[in-house]
Amino acid sequence: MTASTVSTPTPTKNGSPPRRRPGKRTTLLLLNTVSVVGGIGIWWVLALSGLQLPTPPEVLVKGIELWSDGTLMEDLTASLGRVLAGFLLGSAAAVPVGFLMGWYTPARGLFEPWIQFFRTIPPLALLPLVLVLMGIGELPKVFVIFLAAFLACVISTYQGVVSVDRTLINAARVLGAKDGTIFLRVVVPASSPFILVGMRVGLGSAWATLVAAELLAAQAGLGFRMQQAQTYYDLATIFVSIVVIGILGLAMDRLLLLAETRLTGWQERR
Amino acid sequence: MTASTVSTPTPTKNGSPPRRRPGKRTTLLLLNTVSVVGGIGIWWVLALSGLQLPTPPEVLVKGIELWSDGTLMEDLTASLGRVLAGFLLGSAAAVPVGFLMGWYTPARGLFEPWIQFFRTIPPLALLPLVLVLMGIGELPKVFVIFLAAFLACVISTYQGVVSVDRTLINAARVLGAKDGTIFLRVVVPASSPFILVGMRVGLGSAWATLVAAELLAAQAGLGFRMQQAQTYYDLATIFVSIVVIGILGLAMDRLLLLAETRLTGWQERR
Amino acid sequence: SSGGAAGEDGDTIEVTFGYIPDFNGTSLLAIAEDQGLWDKHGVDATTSSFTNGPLQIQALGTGDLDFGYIGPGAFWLPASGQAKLVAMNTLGRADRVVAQPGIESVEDLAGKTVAVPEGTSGDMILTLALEEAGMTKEDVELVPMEPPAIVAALSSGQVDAAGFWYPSLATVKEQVPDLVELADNTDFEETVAFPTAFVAGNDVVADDAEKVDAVLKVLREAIAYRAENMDETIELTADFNNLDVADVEADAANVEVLDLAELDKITEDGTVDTWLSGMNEYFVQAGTLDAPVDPAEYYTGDLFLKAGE
Amino acid sequence: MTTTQDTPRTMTDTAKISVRDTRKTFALQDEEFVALDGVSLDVADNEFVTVVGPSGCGKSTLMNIVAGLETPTSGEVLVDGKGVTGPGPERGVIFQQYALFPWLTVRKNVEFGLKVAGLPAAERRERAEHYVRLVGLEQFADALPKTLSGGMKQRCAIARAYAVNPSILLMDEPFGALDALTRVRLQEQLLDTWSTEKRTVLFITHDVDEAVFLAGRVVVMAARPGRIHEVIDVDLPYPRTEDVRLSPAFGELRNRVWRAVYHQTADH
Amino acid sequence: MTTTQDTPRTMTDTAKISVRDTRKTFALQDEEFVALDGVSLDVADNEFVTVVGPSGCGKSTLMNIVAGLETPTSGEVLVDGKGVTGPGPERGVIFQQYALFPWLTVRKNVEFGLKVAGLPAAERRERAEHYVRLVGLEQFADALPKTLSGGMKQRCAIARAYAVNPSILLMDEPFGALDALTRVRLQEQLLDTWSTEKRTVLFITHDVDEAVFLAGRVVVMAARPGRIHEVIDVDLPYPRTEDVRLSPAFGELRNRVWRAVYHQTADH
Ligand SMILES: Nc1ncnc2c1ncn2[C@@H]1O[C@H](COP(=O)(O)OP(=O)(O)OP(=O)(O)O)[C@@H](O)[C@H]1O
Ligand SMILES: Nc1ncnc2c1ncn2[C@@H]1O[C@H](COP(=O)(O)OP(=O)(O)OP(=O)(O)O)[C@@H](O)[C@H]1O
Ligand SMILES: [Mg+2]
Ligand SMILES: [Mg+2]
Repeated sequence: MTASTVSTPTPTKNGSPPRRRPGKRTTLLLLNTVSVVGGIGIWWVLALSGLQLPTPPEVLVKGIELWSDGTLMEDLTASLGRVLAGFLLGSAAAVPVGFLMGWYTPARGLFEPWIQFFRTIPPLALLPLVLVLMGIGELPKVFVIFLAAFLACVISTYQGVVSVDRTLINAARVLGAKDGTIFLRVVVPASSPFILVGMRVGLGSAWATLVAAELLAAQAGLGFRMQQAQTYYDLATIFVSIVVIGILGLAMDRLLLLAETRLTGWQERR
Repeated sequence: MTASTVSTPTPTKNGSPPRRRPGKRTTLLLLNTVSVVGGIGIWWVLALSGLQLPTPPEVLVKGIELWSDGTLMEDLTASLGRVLAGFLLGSAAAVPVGFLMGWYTPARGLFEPWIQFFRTIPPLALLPLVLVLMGIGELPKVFVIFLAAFLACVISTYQGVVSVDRTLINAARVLGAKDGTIFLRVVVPASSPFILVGMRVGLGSAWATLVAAELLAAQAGLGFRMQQAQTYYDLATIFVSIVVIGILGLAMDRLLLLAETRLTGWQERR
Repeated sequence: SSGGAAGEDGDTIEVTFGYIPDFNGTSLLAIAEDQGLWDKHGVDATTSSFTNGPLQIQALGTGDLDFGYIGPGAFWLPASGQAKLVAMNTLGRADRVVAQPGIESVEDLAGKTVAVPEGTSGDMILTLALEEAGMTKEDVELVPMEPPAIVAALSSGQVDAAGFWYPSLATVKEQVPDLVELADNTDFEETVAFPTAFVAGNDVVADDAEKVDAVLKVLREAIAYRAENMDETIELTADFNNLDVADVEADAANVEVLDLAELDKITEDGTVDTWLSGMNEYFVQAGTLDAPVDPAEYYTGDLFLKAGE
Repeated sequence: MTTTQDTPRTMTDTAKISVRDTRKTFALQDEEFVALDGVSLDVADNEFVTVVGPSGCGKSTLMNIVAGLETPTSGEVLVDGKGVTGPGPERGVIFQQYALFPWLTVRKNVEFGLKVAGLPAAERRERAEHYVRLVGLEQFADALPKTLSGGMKQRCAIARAYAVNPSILLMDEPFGALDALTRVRLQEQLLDTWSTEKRTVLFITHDVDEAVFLAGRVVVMAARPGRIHEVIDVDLPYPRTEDVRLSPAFGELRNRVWRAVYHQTADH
Repeated sequence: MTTTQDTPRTMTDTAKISVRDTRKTFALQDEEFVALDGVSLDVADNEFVTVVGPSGCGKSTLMNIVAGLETPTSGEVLVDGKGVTGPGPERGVIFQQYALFPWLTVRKNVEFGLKVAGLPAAERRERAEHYVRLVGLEQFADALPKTLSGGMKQRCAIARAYAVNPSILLMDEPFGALDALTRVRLQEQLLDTWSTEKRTVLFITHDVDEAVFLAGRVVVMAARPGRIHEVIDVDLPYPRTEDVRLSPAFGELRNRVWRAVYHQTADH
């Protein structure tokens, strides 16, 4: 091509600095806080109004107690490791499987019935089978969590793959891209909103399955502690576990959201 | 405007009938069948190879037995009612809540922490709380299922709402549409792929939570039966429940997919 | 609760009754229904199935249930004031400490993996057996598990031993015929019994004497019937729970059914209190109970006897 | 023919659309990008104004601000003397990129605004029918957007905007994807409606011929930063016929606009 | 200048692109819609062919078939004598609706094809830089597509297609959203590259002037059903300068093409 180029406006550096909206983030955080404080308030009122619930201070005291004798730390490490491993493996497996299902009819025909089937099976019902096949070590626990995360994520990824705008795929194909490249460089980014939904839902499932997983011969873990506390009707300990699980889940979800903002910032949206 | 119109090609009816591809559907069904038969085969082999599993014929016999004495029908009706009620209410609630969260920062700030929090709480852990608040009737059972479906669906809807192409919303606004209309006529259809992912995942969660729900003083139900059979280690009955739950879940999922094909046929996709 | 005049003069007493769908938990309810005992004493009973004792105790606390059934593992709950024991039921004979072939004694369990369903009678018998051998749970590799998981784990050799019970053990024996039984309930007859019992909410016992009396009358008549008609009882129970007669029979085989006279006698002569004290000691040791409690505070034996007058 | 004055500020109170000293910036990486700087423009009632300018000079941005879809960084926009706070059905918009609802058929797309306005179904259908025929899509009334060609999509968007009968039409390169004949026909129709139904039109185009042919005034924009470079009155009689197009006055105006657009730096 | 024969079948073996008796139908509700019927066209190596025709006559469909993105219902398409079974990087395509990757910056969009081809990063960057500058987007190299104006998006799509240096360029109204000056510059650049680098170009436009100015042959399509109505040889010398544009021969050809497009029924 010739060297002559077409003129276009240049970004102009100008006196006044860009006016950033001060506060969607701050507002959100503020509202979050209000909401959490309000929720704790409701809990407190319920507890005081004669329902059989421990009050927030009771739970706090119990939590400190469990923390100072090291139990909480031990449980937390054990559970976090299981959930992280299961969740990461599950999500990592879901993306290619979702792609295969969305892209190749045979894969879809073969996988889909079983994915659907296992999604409806309560994790509790799987325990004996998993135990027989994998023993009582860490493997079956991570597997149960893996399965929960995988199953939640794969549906979403599949939908993302089939929803990718055909023109983008065509654009990649005419630039010489083959299926593998299209998958990595077009389908994955284009369906990242779906994949991230899947991961967020999968993360929730992973945590929610923790108790079931730790029914399987665990020595420590938040779910194990909760189960044990349930047998002994120790509501304060149950609440400590619930709150810790909730906080960890929330924190991991925030990390995912952060990733999302970075990964889907290209979207034109509200 | 004047009456003069612009010419455009007319659809031409032509000799040869449209060539429809004979078989994506048939192929899929065939592959589904192959996959299911293969899966049952693996189960059979596992059962015969000394694992403590009942063989498919044993389960079939048990199923027929339970069917002919009316137990299966009773369980099925009870569970289906609970799951349907919980799932439909959950999905129905998730769509407007997801919209509010996607559209209005205050709603998002207030709801999000709790939605995230409850998503990570195992349904098993909620039972004591639900029992305290709602007793032991049908209400708490449906509520636990409702919660599972709602929480799975709301994240997806929220993501759908924030992912809606801004130009479509602008198009509706310049045609005079206000928020309510935009929600119903633009956001819902535009995010229907996300909503349907949410509903499919929610449906899975609803069924998977059934056992937990029916731990609460149920007299009948597939989850209850499974639990009871566990007391006697009656594997055949457990498998009957699992298979029936799987089949029902699969059937409901197919219905959703059918709805999806009708609702998102406008998408340009593979 | 729906007060009204008790007994035969027309008004009915509404009762909600929780149970666990096994022989111990259900047999009396099945008899009461079949023999029309509820109607006879003017009670309109609604029964609800539960999977464990603690959940029933919680429902008693919220008023959703009036009565419930618990096994020995949950006796610390009434002891800690959460409910009242209103009637003894049966004595468990089903609990065992079992081990894989090759393990000869409880002492051999040192360092082995031992599965246990926490807070159950299986847990109790394991603890007692270890204690008798001069060991504690620290000496073994203890793995808490759900009952179905234990069946799978024992059968497939994933664990070396377990504190567990029949009839589930029968399933394991099909896979591992020479499973070794290291201890059973009778080994501890002198110190600790494994009774099952019926419980009632604290409020019910305090405020609704009529209701308690009517229900106890029903239970007493059912107890009498059960002791004399075991075969029918097994059938009724199977029918009530939609179970195989053979399953229930196997279940009942490991139960020591007490007749009414015997129950009255052991209540009167303090045998029950001795059992309960023995169990309290165990619970205190296990850490579930803070301090021993006087059985009289939560076992209302007087009401049980009074209902028979 | 509409006569407009050179100093827009004096006619503000009678202006249908009044853009006052409007500035719009976007954050671009760590810089600030000035898309519009000090733009002032008054459009009288029933005036036909076209906007031309190089690619990326801020035409669409200006239109979005008038439509109420973007908020100016500073300055204000009045429509009928009232400050614009958001879009409204009295300002019909045809977007540069069609923005059809992909889940609705052509007919349903055209009916959308009518449904929002609460028209009864029969009337809605009739009106939609009329406008679908007007843009030559009657054979495709029940087709989904994904099955339409580029030009057909654009025509559907035009019909949708026309159908709500707005008093102001904001059109962003509405005929850009049309072949010449279709384009000429739609130009004629637009002028026809404009003169009979008294509309105010702000029309963006990159075709200088079209700009002169349609307009009472041509606004020439310049880039870096986006601003109004020159406003050229078109003193040609309406109705604009082929004769007008071939007249020397037309040719001269066209050249004047062309020069204004493409030799801006030389003019400065 | 390229000479082509009137009977394409005889030159099939030397043709770069050979479309043979191609038919394409779409299912439209319960009817069958014939988008292309019996289309045959041979394009020689290094030929510049433009395609004009009314909106919806099947221009984009034809291009998609040549690109390998749609399968013809019957007939076949050969490129370099081999049947087309899918797209390939030797056939560069510029889509009517840009189809930029929204998650990639302008630079990354342009680099996409180079990355696929496995070029080392440094070379990729250099080439992308060159083409981004060519279309005047160097200031926006790191901007995302959503922040570009319509014309800038189109230019980015052009740069992306040019960057892989395909031997065949299939261009669907590539300059449709550009202002006149930018358009003229890009036309000149295109002709320049075409003549120096020996490319084969199939170029769809709705601008008759552009069709004649660029082409060695103009293919005029007709609708109902979509088909080739007439193929007009443009016997004008290259390089095409302003002089050529103002020559009487040009005017005459333009009128001939115009008539062919818009008075098809009369001609029949
Ligand atoms: N959301 C945005 N973020 C950042 N920059 C933007 C955004 N929208 C527009 N711009 C910039 O503002 C400038 C003007 O854009 P605009 O769309 O108004 O141009 P235009 O005159 O309509 O051009 P064209 O004729 O090519 O459509 C462009 O340089 C564009 O990059
Ligand atoms: N996927 C499809 N399903 C049904 N009909 C289609 C499809 N794609 C195109 N068509 C129809 O085929 C015809 C030709 O479309 P095409 O896009 O090739 O037109 P075109 O000549 O490029 O028009 P324009 O100049 O408006 O872009 C149109 O009538 C269109 O409705
Ligand atoms: Mg623009
Ligand atoms: Mg086209």
